[in-house]
Amino acid sequence: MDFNLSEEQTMLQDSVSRFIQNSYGFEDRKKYVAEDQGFSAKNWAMFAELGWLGIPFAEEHGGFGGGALETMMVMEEFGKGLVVEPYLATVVLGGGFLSKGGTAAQQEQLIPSLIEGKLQLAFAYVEPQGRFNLADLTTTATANGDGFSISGHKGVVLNGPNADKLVVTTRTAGDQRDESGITVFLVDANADGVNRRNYATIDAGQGSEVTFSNVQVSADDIIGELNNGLPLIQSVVDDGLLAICSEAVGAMEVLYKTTVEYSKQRKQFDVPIGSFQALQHRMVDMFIEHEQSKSLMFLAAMRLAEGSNDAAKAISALKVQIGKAGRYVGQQAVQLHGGMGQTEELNVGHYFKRLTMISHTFGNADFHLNRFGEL
Amino acid sequence: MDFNLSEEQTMLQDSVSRFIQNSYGFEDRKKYVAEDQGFSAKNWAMFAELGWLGIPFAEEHGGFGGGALETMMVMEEFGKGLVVEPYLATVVLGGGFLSKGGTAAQQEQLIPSLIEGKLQLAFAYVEPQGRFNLADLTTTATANGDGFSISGHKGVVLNGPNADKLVVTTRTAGDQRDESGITVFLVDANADGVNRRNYATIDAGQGSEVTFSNVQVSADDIIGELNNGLPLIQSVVDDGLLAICSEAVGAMEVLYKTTVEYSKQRKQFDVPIGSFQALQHRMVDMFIEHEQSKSLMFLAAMRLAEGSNDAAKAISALKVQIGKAGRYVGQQAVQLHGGMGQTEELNVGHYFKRLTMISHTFGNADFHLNRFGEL
Amino acid sequence: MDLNFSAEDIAFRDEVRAFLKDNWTDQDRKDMGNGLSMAHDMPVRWHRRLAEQGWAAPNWPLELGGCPWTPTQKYIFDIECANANCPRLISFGLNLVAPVLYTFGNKEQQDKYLPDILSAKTWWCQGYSEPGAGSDLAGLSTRAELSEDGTHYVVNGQKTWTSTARYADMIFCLVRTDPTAKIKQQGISFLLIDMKTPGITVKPISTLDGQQHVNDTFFDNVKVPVENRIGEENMGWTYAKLLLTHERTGIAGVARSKNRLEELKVAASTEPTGTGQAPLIDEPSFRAKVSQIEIDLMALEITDLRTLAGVQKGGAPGPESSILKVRGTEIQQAIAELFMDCAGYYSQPFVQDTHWGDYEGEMIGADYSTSTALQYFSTRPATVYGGSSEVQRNIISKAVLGLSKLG
Amino acid sequence: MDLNFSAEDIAFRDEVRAFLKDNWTDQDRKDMGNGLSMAHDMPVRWHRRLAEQGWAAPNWPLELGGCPWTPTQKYIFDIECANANCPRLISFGLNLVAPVLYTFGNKEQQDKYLPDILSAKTWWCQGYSEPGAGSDLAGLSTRAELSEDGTHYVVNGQKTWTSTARYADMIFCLVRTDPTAKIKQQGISFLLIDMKTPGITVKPISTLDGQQHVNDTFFDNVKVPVENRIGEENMGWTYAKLLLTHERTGIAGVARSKNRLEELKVAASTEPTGTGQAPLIDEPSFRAKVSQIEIDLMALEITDLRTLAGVQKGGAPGPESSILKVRGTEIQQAIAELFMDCAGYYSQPFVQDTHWGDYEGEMIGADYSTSTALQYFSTRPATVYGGSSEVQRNIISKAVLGLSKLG
Repeated sequence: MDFNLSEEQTMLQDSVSRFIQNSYGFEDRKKYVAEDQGFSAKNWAMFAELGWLGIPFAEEHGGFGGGALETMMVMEEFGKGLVVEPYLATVVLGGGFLSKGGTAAQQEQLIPSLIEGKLQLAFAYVEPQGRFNLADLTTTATANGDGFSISGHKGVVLNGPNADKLVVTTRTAGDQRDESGITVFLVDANADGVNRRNYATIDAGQGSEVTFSNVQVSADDIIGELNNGLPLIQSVVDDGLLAICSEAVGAMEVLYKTTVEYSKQRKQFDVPIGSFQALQHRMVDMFIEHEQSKSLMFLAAMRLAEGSNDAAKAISALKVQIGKAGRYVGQQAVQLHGGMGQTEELNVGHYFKRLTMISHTFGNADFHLNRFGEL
Repeated sequence: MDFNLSEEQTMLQDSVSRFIQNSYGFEDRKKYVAEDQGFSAKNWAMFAELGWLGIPFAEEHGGFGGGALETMMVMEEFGKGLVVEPYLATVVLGGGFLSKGGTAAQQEQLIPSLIEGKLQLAFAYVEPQGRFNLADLTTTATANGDGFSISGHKGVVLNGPNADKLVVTTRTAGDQRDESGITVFLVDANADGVNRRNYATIDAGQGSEVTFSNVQVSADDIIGELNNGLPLIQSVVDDGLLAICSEAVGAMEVLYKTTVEYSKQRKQFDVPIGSFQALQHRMVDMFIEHEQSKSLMFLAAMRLAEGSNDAAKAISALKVQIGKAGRYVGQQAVQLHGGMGQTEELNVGHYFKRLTMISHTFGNADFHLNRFGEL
Repeated sequence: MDLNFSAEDIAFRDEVRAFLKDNWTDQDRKDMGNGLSMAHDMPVRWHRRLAEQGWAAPNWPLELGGCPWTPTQKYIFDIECANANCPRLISFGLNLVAPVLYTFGNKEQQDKYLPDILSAKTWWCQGYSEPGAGSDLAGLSTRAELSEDGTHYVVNGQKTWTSTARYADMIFCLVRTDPTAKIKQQGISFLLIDMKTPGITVKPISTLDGQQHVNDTFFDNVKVPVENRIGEENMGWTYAKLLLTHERTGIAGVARSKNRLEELKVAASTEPTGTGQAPLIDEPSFRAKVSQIEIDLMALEITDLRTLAGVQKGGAPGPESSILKVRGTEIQQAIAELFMDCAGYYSQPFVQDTHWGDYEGEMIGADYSTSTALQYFSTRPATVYGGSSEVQRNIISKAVLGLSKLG
Repeated sequence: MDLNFSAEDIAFRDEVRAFLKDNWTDQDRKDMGNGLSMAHDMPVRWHRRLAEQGWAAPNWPLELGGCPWTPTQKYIFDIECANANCPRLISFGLNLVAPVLYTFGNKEQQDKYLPDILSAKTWWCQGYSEPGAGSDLAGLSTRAELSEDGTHYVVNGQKTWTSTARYADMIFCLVRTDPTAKIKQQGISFLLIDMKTPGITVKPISTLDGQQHVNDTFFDNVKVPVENRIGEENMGWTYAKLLLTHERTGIAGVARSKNRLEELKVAASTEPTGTGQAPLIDEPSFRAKVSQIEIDLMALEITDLRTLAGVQKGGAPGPESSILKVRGTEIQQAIAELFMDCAGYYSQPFVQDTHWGDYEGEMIGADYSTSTALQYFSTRPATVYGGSSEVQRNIISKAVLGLSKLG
């Protein structure tokens, strides 16, 4: 039993942490968000240079050979800075599909350019009717000569506007909600028949509604197994859950600490509001929720890293906790900042929005409470 | 729209309220509980004399002709004193069956002696396998010559030890959980084949496990309709729900007020603990929960009194609120009284226990939240 | 005890309904968009129609344009308007400065300002809060110095959270006229200031919901005629305070929350769950949350009516009416949150155009889902503004439970 | 990072398991009854067996009878004992007075008392709380005056909540020796008092669970030899306080709560719901509550391990370990409450006989249900005793978050 990081891990964490402290102040972030892509191209190039884009990839592809623990560490630090660069979409999700399910050809062709920062990916899996069921698919890929023809509508595709390629979940056999008969395709985002309607999301991220009209792909574009894509999808989504939950842990740390600091400075009725016991106890509960979240983050990351059968259960436990804690910490931080908490001028509201976004991504707390009970 | 009581109602409320104040102090109550029956025979006789035992009965039977509002008022006051006399079992439940479903003969024979305080009743409806489903019955009444033969096991029969007669729900036709095929019988508590195992309940009340082994009853002992007893049962149980919830409202009022008073007296760290804001806000929430409960009590009583179709929904809403509020107010009252709250020496714990008892009676908050959603 | 309305009240209700049917059309409702009552110019449009009918200011004294309604009738009017999804009127003129004017203002002031408030000709905003004075309103520091000749005040300082300041003709302010007063509630005066006076600058504040309804308002040597002071100098706190516990009608927002909850049920009954089975509304944990809010709201409605009954017997609502603010806003927030839950992923896109009723393009997700996040973010301030939940609990603690401040 | 135990630790765990298998039999488990670990003489029986093995006091210094275990091994030992449903040892001697003795006591005191504590020959109780000094322990007023000849103290006053006082041979007390001290934490001394000394009266207190584990203990001119004082006069608070943040192992009660939760799942999987369908454990709202507690407990377990890892690196656990007390007790209470929910109507009978493991008669309701109410009532004090949840939150607020007291 050991909560210590390896030397290599510590170095990585330090380097991400330094970056956030030096380059991700509130004003910096505003500039990044205002750039054309909705994030800083310069930052992305630096991530590439520092090797962060290669963290989860095998060393043979030029990667760092990291796993769940490294993803956890990076995302927790990113959460502290509310990093808007699409690390989740491109590296954790898109990259996850390539490294876990990609063919040798796909890996050789794409991973190096991803690591170099030249490839943007997005994961197109949400369907309007499917809610959080990854297997509820009306997007179809129909065999068509040597290849397949994809038609359907994918919603809220994060990083959709910037993606060069889309990882698309489709139904190739069976009924709408069957667990089998699902296939994952890699689709060129600019292919004929792909249409994107782009928009901002509540957390200043980038999303798209993507429609596919008879988009032609070849059998070589399949990631993972034909008709048996669900286990791969679930595995990548579990990695994604760890990533966003780690981000939430970082965000909550900033929120509770910021609130405590604010409460020491802000005076009302001639005393700092942090001297009021009712507020003190709420800040203590924010602190406790953060600590408990961090504990489950460690547990889930270690379970994933060791490939345990309990990993999925730990992941769902973590998501439930993040749902509950993120809501409490976010709402209280806004409330305790009073009028100022309601404005875009303080960072508090932005953390709150990011936590709100995370709470619905990959299934909300109710969904994962139910999944936890069934696992 | 009018929240005023009639003159007659005001007089009744004043008289019950005076009785509680004068005769139901903490030490008085201890003595009543210690009596053989677990309550004061003298009080019961006085209730008879004051006409309280006749409140829900028609004037032609010597009753007061009261309805839901009167029951509400009496029980709210009883709740303030934690009255242990079996008003619920004998008057509200047993009496409710007689007045709503009794034959003319049953009414003439029994109501006058009930009103005179000479008849004790108990409602035997719980079965170990049935949880809160009033229709889940394994106790059977089998036709047997002119009459019926009852066999089965009824659990947690309140006032069972003192009852002269039992109101028993039985299955006379259909399957175990059918809504039809249910018949209610009036059974002599000392009849052959009736066996009672008596015990105290957590709130210092009296209960029994009652077994029936081929107990012979006649068709004249049926209350309500043969094979169609469920609507009557549900109607009396709804009255019972209003009664225990009103009691809880009275109990919560005492608890929050007692806690506020205690917090003004009790000093720790050289100041009254009632000056700590974290405790103040919790006491405010106790107050709010009581007020909200009282509002739903009024609503449910008025809906019942006017015979509205919405009455059952209002009753379930009230029970949900009482479940939530009773738990919060009870637990906080105990907590804020510190060590003293944990003892039998203060009245606080006894109110807490009564609220705990009420929370499970006739279905807990989850059960009624579900019923509310379905109605 | 009886929850039913009297025959008179039912006749009144029918009259209101008939009026609403003719004057608040389906097109108006559509223009309101997804429950976004602050959208565009809808409140102004509605205020003018009510003013024509003589119903814009039911609470005012009869002779000034009020309505001869009982508290129950006022309540019925509120409910019917909410049921018809009418916008809330902007209250700064009608309900906030007007009572101060007709209670403490002189005849000249009343004649000058009240008619134009009633007819929606002039618009007012409120200058109470300051950066350093939020929950602790009396801690304000905007300074007003009387000129040597006694003809005007010179005002310097900053007000914040001034809603609609950019559209307002006038602002009513609490300002400090005696900085040496021993108790901070003393030494405050109540001034009416023309927003066009030189030296006033308004700077919008962006809030979480992406809107810019509130502003910072700066005063730089702003000259205010002394006749624009209400009542006596240094007595402004008393005037403002006395009105704070009045006019609580509708503070619980029960009728509006009920409407929203019904809309939520409709939305959730069309929302699939990915199981191929029942829609979201029939999913046990979601349904339980909806039922719980519905029950809380039933309770609050009766608590509201009990307060009303107290007022009807005479007198202003007591401090226990803080319950209405505390629970009313909690319920609004809970409904907004459930709407987010209902929309799931489609709560995440944030496209301002699609929020408004006049948007004609294709929606993202279901019609209702587009504004769920905006609504969620814009209900957050409800527990901060107008006396935060913490302050309301302090009020109940002190004034109802008799608990003293910290020791 | 790695949650797995080392090979050494696994070997240790197996050793503990083997010992438990031989020394804590199925009959012992049965005698414990429905999780009622305080029942009858079980803790004493268990203490003696552990003492024979040399495992009664793992935390003591080695030379006095402690175990050469790492913090992880101590943790493993606790878990295994909890999993085997062993009773908690009575801690007043072993874990509360002993550390004071071996840290601050003199050689004579150590030799006189420690061996008999270890072997379970003498029993101790704790005299800290008083009627006027609960959360504010330093507010105590039991008075000890030194006799003129300096040979003994005369003690007068009252201690309360003294658990097991009726069976105890000795009591350790905080008493006021200098009532004129300016700060109330000063002027307090630490005395060891023989319970057979004339002038001591013990009066049991009935608690909500119907038990009489705690007592009022009265001192009426009780003579205590001066050599029974620990350390210096007026320094008692320092001695007591220093130990309070130590010995937090097991404070979270994770292993026991996990066991209870598993028992709850078993109970709920036998409990019908009246629908004729799945048992209670599969009813969505009940299952959701169980899952939520399970998740809270998983989190607490890791928080516990993180604290342990901190201790392993050296040093006592910091004030953030108050989390363990706060959440641990909340979880215990939540489980007890769900047991009541599970039992439904059969949580209502309260028949003391049926609660204990040696009851041979017919049960009322299911076997588990009989003690659900007792358990529920007896978990209520968990958030009051041993530093209430409010005090724990004050500690975190001050010592971790750096928030000052009320202003």
